[in-house]
Order: sequence, then C-alpha cells, then structure tokens
Amino acid sequence: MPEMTMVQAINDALRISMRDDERVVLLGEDVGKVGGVFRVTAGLQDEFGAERVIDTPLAEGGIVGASIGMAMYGLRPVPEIQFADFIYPAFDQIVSEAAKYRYRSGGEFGIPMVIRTPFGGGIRGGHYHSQSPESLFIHVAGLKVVCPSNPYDAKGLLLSAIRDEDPVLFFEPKRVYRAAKMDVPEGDYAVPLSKAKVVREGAHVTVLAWGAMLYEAVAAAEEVAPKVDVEVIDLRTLWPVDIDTIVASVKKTGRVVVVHEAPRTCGFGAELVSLVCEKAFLHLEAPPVRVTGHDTPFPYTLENDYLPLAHRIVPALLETAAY
Amino acid sequence: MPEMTMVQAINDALRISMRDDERVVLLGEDVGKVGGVFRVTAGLQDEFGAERVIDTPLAEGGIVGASIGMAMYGLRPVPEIQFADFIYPAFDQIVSEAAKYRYRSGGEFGIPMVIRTPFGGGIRGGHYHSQSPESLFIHVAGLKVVCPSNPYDAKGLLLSAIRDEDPVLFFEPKRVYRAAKMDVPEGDYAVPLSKAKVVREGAHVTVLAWGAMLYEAVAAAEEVAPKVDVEVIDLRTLWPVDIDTIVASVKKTGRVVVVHEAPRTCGFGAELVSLVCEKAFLHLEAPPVRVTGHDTPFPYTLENDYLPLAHRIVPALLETAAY
Amino acid sequence: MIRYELPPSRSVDHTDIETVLGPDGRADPHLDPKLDSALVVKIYEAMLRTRVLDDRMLALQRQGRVSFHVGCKGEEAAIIASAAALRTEDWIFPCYRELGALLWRGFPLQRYVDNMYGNADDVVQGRQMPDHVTGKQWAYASVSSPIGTQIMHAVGFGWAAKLKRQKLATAVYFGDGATSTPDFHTGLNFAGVYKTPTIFLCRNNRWAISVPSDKQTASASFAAKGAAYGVRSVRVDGNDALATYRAVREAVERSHEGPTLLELVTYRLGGHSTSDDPKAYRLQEEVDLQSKGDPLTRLRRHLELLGAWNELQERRFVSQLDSEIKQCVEIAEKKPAPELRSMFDGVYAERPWHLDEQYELTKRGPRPGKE
Amino acid sequence: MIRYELPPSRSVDHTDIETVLGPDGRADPHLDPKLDSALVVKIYEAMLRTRVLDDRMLALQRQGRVSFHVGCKGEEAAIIASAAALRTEDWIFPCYRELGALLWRGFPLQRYVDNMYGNADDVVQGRQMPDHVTGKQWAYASVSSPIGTQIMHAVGFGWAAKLKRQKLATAVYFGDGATSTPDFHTGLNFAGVYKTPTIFLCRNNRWAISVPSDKQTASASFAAKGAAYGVRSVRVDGNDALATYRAVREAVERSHEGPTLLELVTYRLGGHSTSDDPKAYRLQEEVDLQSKGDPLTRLRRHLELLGAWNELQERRFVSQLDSEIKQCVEIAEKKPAPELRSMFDGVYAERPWHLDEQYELTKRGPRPGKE
Ligand SMILES: Cc1ncc(C[n+]2csc(CCOP(=O)(O)OP(=O)(O)O)c2C)c(N)n1
Ligand SMILES: Cc1ncc(C[n+]2csc(CCOP(=O)(O)OP(=O)(O)O)c2C)c(N)n1
Ligand SMILES: [Mg+2]
Ligand SMILES: [Mg+2]
Repeated sequence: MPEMTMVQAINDALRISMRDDERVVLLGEDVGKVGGVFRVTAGLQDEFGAERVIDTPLAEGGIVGASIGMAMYGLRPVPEIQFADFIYPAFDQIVSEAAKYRYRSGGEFGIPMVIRTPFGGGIRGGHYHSQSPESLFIHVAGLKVVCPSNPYDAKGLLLSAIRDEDPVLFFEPKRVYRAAKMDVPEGDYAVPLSKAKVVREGAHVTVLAWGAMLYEAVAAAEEVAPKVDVEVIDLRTLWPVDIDTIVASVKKTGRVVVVHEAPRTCGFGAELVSLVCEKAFLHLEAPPVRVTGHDTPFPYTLENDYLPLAHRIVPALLETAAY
Repeated sequence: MPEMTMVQAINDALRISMRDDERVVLLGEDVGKVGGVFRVTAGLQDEFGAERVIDTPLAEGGIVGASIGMAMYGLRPVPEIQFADFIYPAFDQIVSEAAKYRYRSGGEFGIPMVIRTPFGGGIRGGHYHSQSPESLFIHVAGLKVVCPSNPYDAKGLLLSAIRDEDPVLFFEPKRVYRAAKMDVPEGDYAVPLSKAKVVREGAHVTVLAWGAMLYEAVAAAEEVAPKVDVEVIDLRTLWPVDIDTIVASVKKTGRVVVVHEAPRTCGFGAELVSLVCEKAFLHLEAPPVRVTGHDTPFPYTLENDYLPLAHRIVPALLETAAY
Repeated sequence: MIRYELPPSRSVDHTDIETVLGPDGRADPHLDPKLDSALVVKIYEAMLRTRVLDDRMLALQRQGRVSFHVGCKGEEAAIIASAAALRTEDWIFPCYRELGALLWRGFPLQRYVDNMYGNADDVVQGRQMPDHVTGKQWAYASVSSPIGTQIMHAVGFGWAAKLKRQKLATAVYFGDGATSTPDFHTGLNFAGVYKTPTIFLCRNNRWAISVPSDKQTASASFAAKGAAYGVRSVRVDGNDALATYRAVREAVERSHEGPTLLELVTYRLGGHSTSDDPKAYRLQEEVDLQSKGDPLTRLRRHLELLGAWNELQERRFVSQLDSEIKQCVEIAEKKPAPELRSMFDGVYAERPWHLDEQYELTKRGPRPGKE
Repeated sequence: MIRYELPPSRSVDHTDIETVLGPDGRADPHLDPKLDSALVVKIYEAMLRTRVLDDRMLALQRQGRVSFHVGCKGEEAAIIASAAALRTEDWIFPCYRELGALLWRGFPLQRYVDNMYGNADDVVQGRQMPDHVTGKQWAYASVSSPIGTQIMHAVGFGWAAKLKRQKLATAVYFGDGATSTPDFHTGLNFAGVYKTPTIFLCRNNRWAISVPSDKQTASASFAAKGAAYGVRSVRVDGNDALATYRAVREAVERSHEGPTLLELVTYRLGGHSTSDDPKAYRLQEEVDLQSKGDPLTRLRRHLELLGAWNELQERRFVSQLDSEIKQCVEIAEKKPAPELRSMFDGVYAERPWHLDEQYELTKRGPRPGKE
C-alpha cells in the first residue's frame, strides 16, 4: 500500500472519481494549470484537460453558482474554494440555492456537488487563512458537512461525498495536509458518510473532535492516560452526525469534552452538547465541556493561544474526570 | 403616552436618532420614496431628504459595504436589508469586514452601524420571506445581535443600538410589526443592550425566548399555569446575551426550555443550552429542552407546523416540569 | 428600423432599440421575422391567457383565497415571444414573472393553480409561496425569490451542456434590478470567458419595486453592460412580440458561438406583486402613457391587419379560459394540504435521523389549530 | 501619444493606452504633467525604496525570520505615482500590495517592520498576517485579505464625505482579478449612480496568482468596464510614473463630478507572494520581456536625461536604506509578542463578559510551549 499525505490522498480520490465518472468536473481559482495553491489538484488538468479541471475567474459565488447549474444538468461538480475564509461570497448560492433546491423543487432537481475547501488554523494564516466556519453550514438544512482527519479517511470520504446525491461541504484541515503520511489503499474504496470512528477507546471521558484537533485530543488523552482513560471519537462527518456512536460512548463514560477550532459561541460544540444533554442526560456525571477557539477573529502571533491545543484539553479532561 | 405598533415605534426611533444626530443616515432598497416595503421608514425621506434616506440599487453587499465606508468616515449608517432572507449577499461584508474591522485595525477604526432587517415566519412567506438566521451572526465574533419583541423595546433598543460603537444586527419580528399596539413614550429613551427582561415570573421552569415566539411562550405558560409555574425571559439582546439573568433564573427553577423559530441544529438554542449546562449544571433537574423550527427550509402551507407555537411549547413545559 | 419612443422621464436610453411592429400594427419589412401567422396567433393567445390569468389571480388574492400573486401585466411580449423563439431543447431559468413561458411549453393549468394554493398536488408540495413553481419536464428550472441567483445556474447548465457537446441554449430571465446583483456580474463574466450558450434576457420593466431603472445604474442602457464582459448585446423593444422573437431567435442561433445579452425594454403596468401599491411611488400619468404601448394591443393590431384575429375570437378565447380557470380553482380549493411528512422529506435524497425524529415528534402532535 | 507595446500573448488590449514616458526616457511634451524634478526624484526614491524593501523582506522570509511577504515588484509606478498624485485629504483604500503608498505618506519604517513581525508594537497587535497594516493617521484604511471588499468601503467613505460637503476623494487599489468580484460590480455601480468622488485604481498586473488576465474576463480591457456603470475610465501605462501621475491627478481634479476608473497596465514581476512559485504557470521569457518595461528603469532613464539622478545617488540611497532596514529589523526582532490580553481586547469597543471569561481562563494557563 502506498504512503500518502492527505494532499496526495485527496488528489488520488479526485483522480479516481474522474476516471470512473465522466460527469465529475473540478473548478475553482488556480486549480487547473498550477494544481491549486496547496497542489491538491496537481496533475489533474494534464490528465483530464482544461474542460474538466477549470481555472475560473475570481468569484466564489460564480464557482458555486455555476456548479449548481452543472449539477442540474447532470454533472458532478467538485468546486474548490481556495480557503474556507473566502467562502462567504458564495454563501448566498450555497444557503439560498444549493441547500434548498431539492426541497423547493419538490424533488425535481437534486444538487450533487462537493465543495472542497481547506480550513483551520495553525499555519500562521491570521484572520483570513485560518477560519473554521463549519457550524454556519451545519445550521443550514439541506447541506452535509464532512471533515476528514487523516489521508485514509480523506480519500474514502471524498469518494463517498462525490457519489452522494446532495450538496456536501468538504472541509480539509490544511494543518494536516502534509503533516503525516499514512498507508492508503490504491484504487477505489468508500468511507461512508455519517459514520464516526472511535479512534481511542476509553472508559472515563468521551472526547468529540475532528480535523486537525483530533491529534490534539489524542495527544491530550495520552498525556492524562495514567490518570484518566479517555475515549476519543473522530466525527468525520459533522452533519448529519453519527449520533449513535456519540450517545453510546457518552452513556458509557458519562463525561464529554468537545474540541473545535471555531469560535466557541454557536460553534458545533454547542449543538453536540445539546444533543448529548437531550439523549443522555441521566448518564451525565459532569457538565459537558467545550474546549474551543475563542470568540475573536483568528489571530496571527498568538494563534497557539487561540487554538484548543493539547495544553488546553488536558486540564479540561482532568477537571471533567474529577467533577 | 401614544399607542404605537412596532412599525411606528421603530419609525419613531429612527426619526429621533436622525433629529438628534446629523450622522445618522438610512439606506436600503425601497426605504426612501415608498418608506420601505413594511413602511417602517415612511415619511423619513420627506423630513430628512434623499441624501439621508437613500434608495439604493439592488445589492445587499453594496448596502452594507457602503455603510462600512460611511461608518469609517464618521457617519452612523442604519442600512436596511428588506428581508433577513436576503442578507446572504451581504454576508461577506458583514462577516469578513464589519465584524473584524475594529480588531484587525488595532482599534483604529470602529464600525458603528445598525443593520435593520425584518425576520421570522408567520406571514405565509415560504422559504424566502420567513427565515431567522440570527445564530449565523451570533457565531461571528465582533457582531452584536438584538431582537425586540414589542414596540416599547423596539424603540428603546434601536436608540441604544444606533448609539453603540459596534456593528449591530437588529432583527425585527415582522409577525409582530402590526400585531399589537402598546404605550410607547414620546421622545428619547434607552433600553440598554445586553439586558434581558423577565416578562413573567415563575418558579418551576424557565423559558428563554425572543421576538415573535415570546408571545407563544407566554401563551403556553398561561395555559399550563394551573399546573406549572413558568418564568418567561425575553432575551431582547441575543449577543452578548444577559447571562446573569438566565443563570439566576435557571438556578431558581432548575429547568429550562428554549424556544426559537430558526432551525434547531446549531441554532442559538444550542448555545443557550450549553451555557446553562456550563454555568448551572448542578442546579438542573431536567435536561434543557429546545422547541424550535425544524431542520428544513421554511415551508409555506404548513408553516404552523413548522413554527414552535404554543401548542408545541405546552407539552415541552409539562414534560420538563414532570421530569 | 423604427424608433419606438420611450417617455423621457424615466428613460435610461441612449442607445438604439430594435423594433419591428410600428404603431400602426405594420411590421418593418426589413426586420419582420416573417413568422407563420398561426404561430403569431398562438403567441398572442398565450399572451392574452397570461393577462387574463393575472387578472383572475389578483382577484382571488383580493378575496383572500390565495395569499399572494406576482404577475407580468405589460411584459407579456417580452416573456412569451422570447419563450416562443426558444427550441424545445433549450432550458429556461426563470425569475418569478415568467409563468407565461412555462404555460407556453405546456405546463398544465391545474398544476399551476395547485401551486397557487400550495395544496397536496402542488408540484413543490406547498413548500414555497404561490407562483414559485418548477417544471423539469418542460425544461424549466425552479423559481426562487432571491433576485439574480438563477443567472449563474443558467450559465453553469449551458456550460455543462457545452462540455458534453450537447447543442442547447439556456435562457435566463431577470429584471432591471437584478443587473445590480453579484450574480449578474459573475454570470455575464463567466459566460463571456467560457463562451457559454446562454441568453440573458433582461426584462427592463423600468422598476425594481419602487426604484426606477435610472436609479439602478448610470449606464447608458442595460444592454450597454454586455461590453464589460465581451458579451454581444442587443437592445430590443420588449413590448414588440415580433422584435423580441426575432432577437431571441438570433441569439439562439448564435448560442453555439457564445452568449447574448438582450435588454427587453418593457414596462410593469401592474404593482410589483399583490403586496405592492405602486401609487405610493409612481404617477398614474406614467402608467397611462405606458399603457399605450401595451404589448397585447400592439400585437392584436398587427393580427387584425393580417385578418388573423378579431373581437369574437378574443371574447370566445377569454370566456373559455375563464371557465377553465374557474374549474381549476374549484378543484384546487377542494384538495387537502400536503401531508405532514412532506415537510420533512426532500431536504436530502434520504431523510436522516434528525428529521425522522422531528417528523415523529411533530406527528405525535398536538398539531396547530386553524389560525 | 506613444503606444507602449504589450506582448500580445497575454494581452487583453483592444483599446488605447495612455503613455507619457517613451522608451528613450523622454516625456511626450503634450502629455507631460511637468512635475517639479524634485518631486519626480522623490517618486523615484519611493519606488526604489519599495523595491529594496521587497527584496529584503523576501530574504527575511527565506531565512524563516518573517513568515510571509507580499510585494509589488514591477508595480512601483502604478502604486507610488498614483499615491503621489493624491492630495493629503484624499483617502487610500488599499489592497495588499500598496505598502509603498503608505510609506509615501510618511508611515514610519519601524512601524512597518513591527507589523512584519507581529510584535507587541505592531499597530494591529499581531492580529493579522504580515503586510496587513492600518494607518488612519495617514488616511490609509485597513488591509485585509479578501479580494475586493475594500472597494465598497472607498465608495461609502467618499459618498459620506460628499453628503457632508467635504471635498475629498477616495482612491481604492485592487487587482485585475478583483474585477471579477461582487464588490467591483457593486462599487462601480453605486459610484456611478451616486457620483461618489471615488478613484478606482485597477492594477492590471496581468496575473491573479496563476490566472492570466485574459482568462479573468472577455472584456476588451479592464477600463472598458467603466461604461457598464456610466463611469469615466482611462487606460494608462501603469509602468510609466508620469502617465500614472497625470491620470490620477486628473481623476482627483474631477472627483467632485464623480468617479473615475483607471486601468493601470503593469506587470507582476515577482511571485504572487512568498507562498507562490510562478514557474509553475508562466514562462521565464514572459517575465524577461516584461522586465524590459521595469518602471524603475524607465523613470530612472528619464531622471538621468534630466540630470537629476545618477548611479552614485542610487548606491548611496540603497545603502542608507539598507542600514535603516537592518536597524528596524534588529529592533523588531527584540520586541516581545503582544500581550495575551490583546487577543481578547478590541473585538468590541468594550470587552463583554464572555471574552472576560475566555481571557481569564487562558491567562490562568497552561500556555502553549514554543512550537
Ligand atoms: C437578493 C434580494 N434582495 C431583495 C429582494 C426583494 N425584492 C423582490 S423583487 C425586488 C425588485 C426586483 O426588481 P427587478 O429585478 O427589476 O425585477 P422585476 O420585479 O421588476 O421584474 C426586490 C428588491 C429579493 N427578492 N432578493
Ligand atoms: C475573496 C477571495 N478569494 C480568493 C482569494 C485568494 N487570493 C488571494 S490573492 C488572489 C488573486 C488576486 O489577483 P488580483 O486581484 O489580480 O491582485 P494581484 O494579487 O494580482 O495584485 C486570490 C485568488 C482571496 N484573497 N479572496
Ligand atoms: Mg424591474
Ligand atoms: Mg493581478
């Protein structure tokens, strides 16, 4: 099995999809000739031509809006938004159109489309190359939201997302892009949407995490391991979330910590806390805890004070366990 | 004291602000000559002229973007977005610019601006004349979010918001616009931001609500009154929320129900539930409950099945109280 | 080329306008598309049908039987003659006023009226406001309220067809106000760069609710905007069915070369919608003046000259249509509301767990009383 | 008017371009703005200063001492001569390449270098990436990364000044790529309708990262886009400091009548930023060819002809600047990071309860180790 970085694994998934299905097209700023600013689409224009790997003008609303039209025609567009921080000019097309099109057309038109976008901090990107806007999209009915944490899942989830019938936001943790290599099977395989993965079993506290913060959660779990036995769940699909896996774990541990980079207030952590309360209240032995980014724009110099890194997760685990 | 509808009270607040402060200008689609599609700005162009009450081209991003520039100059713009459902073309200017401008400029520029927008359902508006997108803005650091439920508060809160130094989203519940009249003082007064109001005292369950749903919460409280003694809190300012009033009430009652029109998942209810858990967990005698809009686009024919009206709040109150 | 004079007050015209039908009902022999007179009659009937329907829906709204209606009074030529010039394989991406184009393609009247009532048989299952239909079978996309968003879809759809070497054009309708939106800009720009087979139909009806078109832009005309994108553009008398047909036909024929922007100069004779009272912002004199250019009158005069239409036909057509409408309304009013589950279905291809839960809980009740 | 020939490969030119400086360094006598030679020297020095600074920042980035830099190599005339033509009361709304315009206005070098390091003395307190400064005192708005957003601010600011009867213009810089954004469209449109005193400075440096300007639009030129908004526009040789000065000065003088769009045709000689390697998408030949039009060389030739600049002066200027930069860097590197509280302050005018809590919790620690 070849070793791949996440960048390579995503590239591989795109290549496989495009070979397998003539309907798959990629479009975005700088995705073609140069293969994306993170080189995720490198080599694909050479193989599939400029008609299927398209460099667009600088307009995110145009990229997504055109993709909607393409999906209506019957293609499977995979638009890229260069950084999640620049997704807002496309917000109207995503929220008002892509998310509602199936429903409001009485099911006449679905919009199968995967919006890929690098997100998250830790690369000294400051305000506009670091954001984690996932909860904005989770709030909007009609969208699916996926976030892989490793190369294997990235490839398998992307293959599933491209074959899904609904619009998917696919958030790629850029801090992980080249951080590590991993065995990734050649060829086609699927990691199903809406299935979480228990990456570390434990009895005392459940940690819910995704993307780059998963590693911080695991590191924190290892650090407290002598004292506290932590279960870490990689959600992988944020919405619709795998509620069964979460609830089963929390019923076992009675304690839950949610970790995310996005600002705390109205982040996805709030939803997870609410779901846990609704479905496992009597099993809770401590209040659910959120370890998150702060309610500020994403800072540059102090980004390691902003991010919910292991040093901030550890005390949360200890306190929760001791509650 | 004159009786006013909410439309009249908001109109009055705008008039007072504009008389009082030369820097206040209004701009938006159809706000000038015709006085807004809900007539909230009626008569203001006649009094203040077309330079201060401005009909703009059809571009929400332009309305908000120009307002940011005006605020930087030193004006106090009060842009109107005709329906909250059409705020998304302005999302980038609000989220990427207005919200971050003070912070990212090291405090050199603040953006005092109040974005007024009618929101919410109950007027047979279907997908695009009914939405309640408040949680999207609450998630974004740097914004304040206000939502009055009655004419008195609407006037006092708007006067405060216009005098605030930061960008405020001012959500006006259009179902309440002309639904009722109320004594509203003539002249200037303030309802402070970030102060909730206990509109009905009670001992058994706390209900958190705002805007049009407040009336449903109160109606439900009355209905269960023989059995359950419900405290109803009108949040008035959603963010930064009046945490002290909430926590004090929940510590007293031990039970909490949040009601909102917006879709459930990642709505503001999720944040309120999380805050209550974090700050009053040991006082909770039942899991916090959310009674909300569904995770679907806003429907037309069945809107009364969609909205969290009294008929859906009542069973939640009874179940919570009996938990 | 006969110049059709627009009243100067609201005019943003500084460029020529393509007109075929003269005030006397005669077609300019050089520009006459020379359509079969049966086709012209069919176009006229469709225009008349839309006019009558608008009137009856307005009445139903005033009686409180439907909650809302948005019509196209005065814009019938711009809408129907353009749709008539399209080929069956060409797709329509509508704004909210182009019902006439959908009916032209054969959408059944009952289906429309069911949508007005949002009943169980409504194609969109009562999920959207009245007049927000969909007609995939008729190559007609979904109507939504946000202004301009459909423009990018038309571009993307046509672009996809081009990539797949399928010969079709996409025609997208939008108003003068919509030219100020991001989607107009992006749509024209992408279409220009990728030479998509898109026909941009800007219905310049001179008003965006209360905002007159000369406050919408300082451009000499809406057609003039095409140059900013390298997109061919033509300014057409949109109250002239023949000129509209001719210009759209040409755009269709040239669609394999790339896009065309057509400014169809017309006038919104009615209110913006049933929610609007235009007396608050425009003078009756303006409306009266514009009524003289009524596209129905102009085309009817032409047909009468040709001996292809007369008062008797008109009356017979209207009365037959009226009974058809009446019947559809009666049927629609008897139909039940959509079932509760329709509210929770169709958000995704398959209903996920959280919507199952929300459905079950809502079904358990209590359900709301009639308000 | 001398036509400055742009290489045809990437050219979107189908319109004339205004040029003053000929290839021999002589100014066209009809178009020469006839500036005081001391001023021209000052402009040249500022251009040179920016060029040197870019080079030194690039080196610091390669050494890992700063994390990022975005420079303006090749665009110095477009940026500095335009800024020089503005009056002190005119406001600048920058994109991210216009540091030279800010330094021209007197922004201290130390202040800039502190920003590059995001240290405690950084005007934006280390909150943004390097090169994202603010200079209110110098009538210079905040740099942000999203493309195009500043355009609307410039329009709104100028509009506000006009409402208040204050005579000033706003100048907004953006690239060729930015013309595809919603804000370009909306900004030009609002400016046209409300005749705001706005000068739109489109630096057409022929590339938007890897996308060449002829893939950005099918318009004959970027200047041609002005007509879509009724906005006066001029296409200028942006590598010609005198032509740029002249065109901007004229726009300033006419700003009370309304806006002007200037397309400053130039070329990005360097990478998009330190994160970019242009070899992946453009030929070295193109860069070599364009280097011949280097705006510094062209202006220097002119100054040498006038006897106002020579090699010795050049060397002296550079070496003095170098020691100034070196000193600033030494100082900046010694300064501490911003205090923790700076991360929680300034989100609002007053810090609310939830940020108090988050600050207190973070302060209590543990704090992160150095990574
Ligand atoms: C994005 C957006 N903003 C505002 C509105 C409210 N609105 C509905 S129709 C309309 C005017 C549209 O004018 P125009 O494009 O000329 O079309 P017309 O109605 O004249 O056919 C406005 C402002 C909307 N539907 N969408
Ligand atoms: C809204 C948005 N989308 C994408 C980006 C990523 N990006 C940064 S610079 C750039 C190209 C800008 O090109 P241009 O406007 O020509 O300016 P130049 O860099 O050439 O000066 C892109 C796509 C961004 N910053 N903002
Ligand atoms: Mg119109
Ligand atoms: Mg450029």
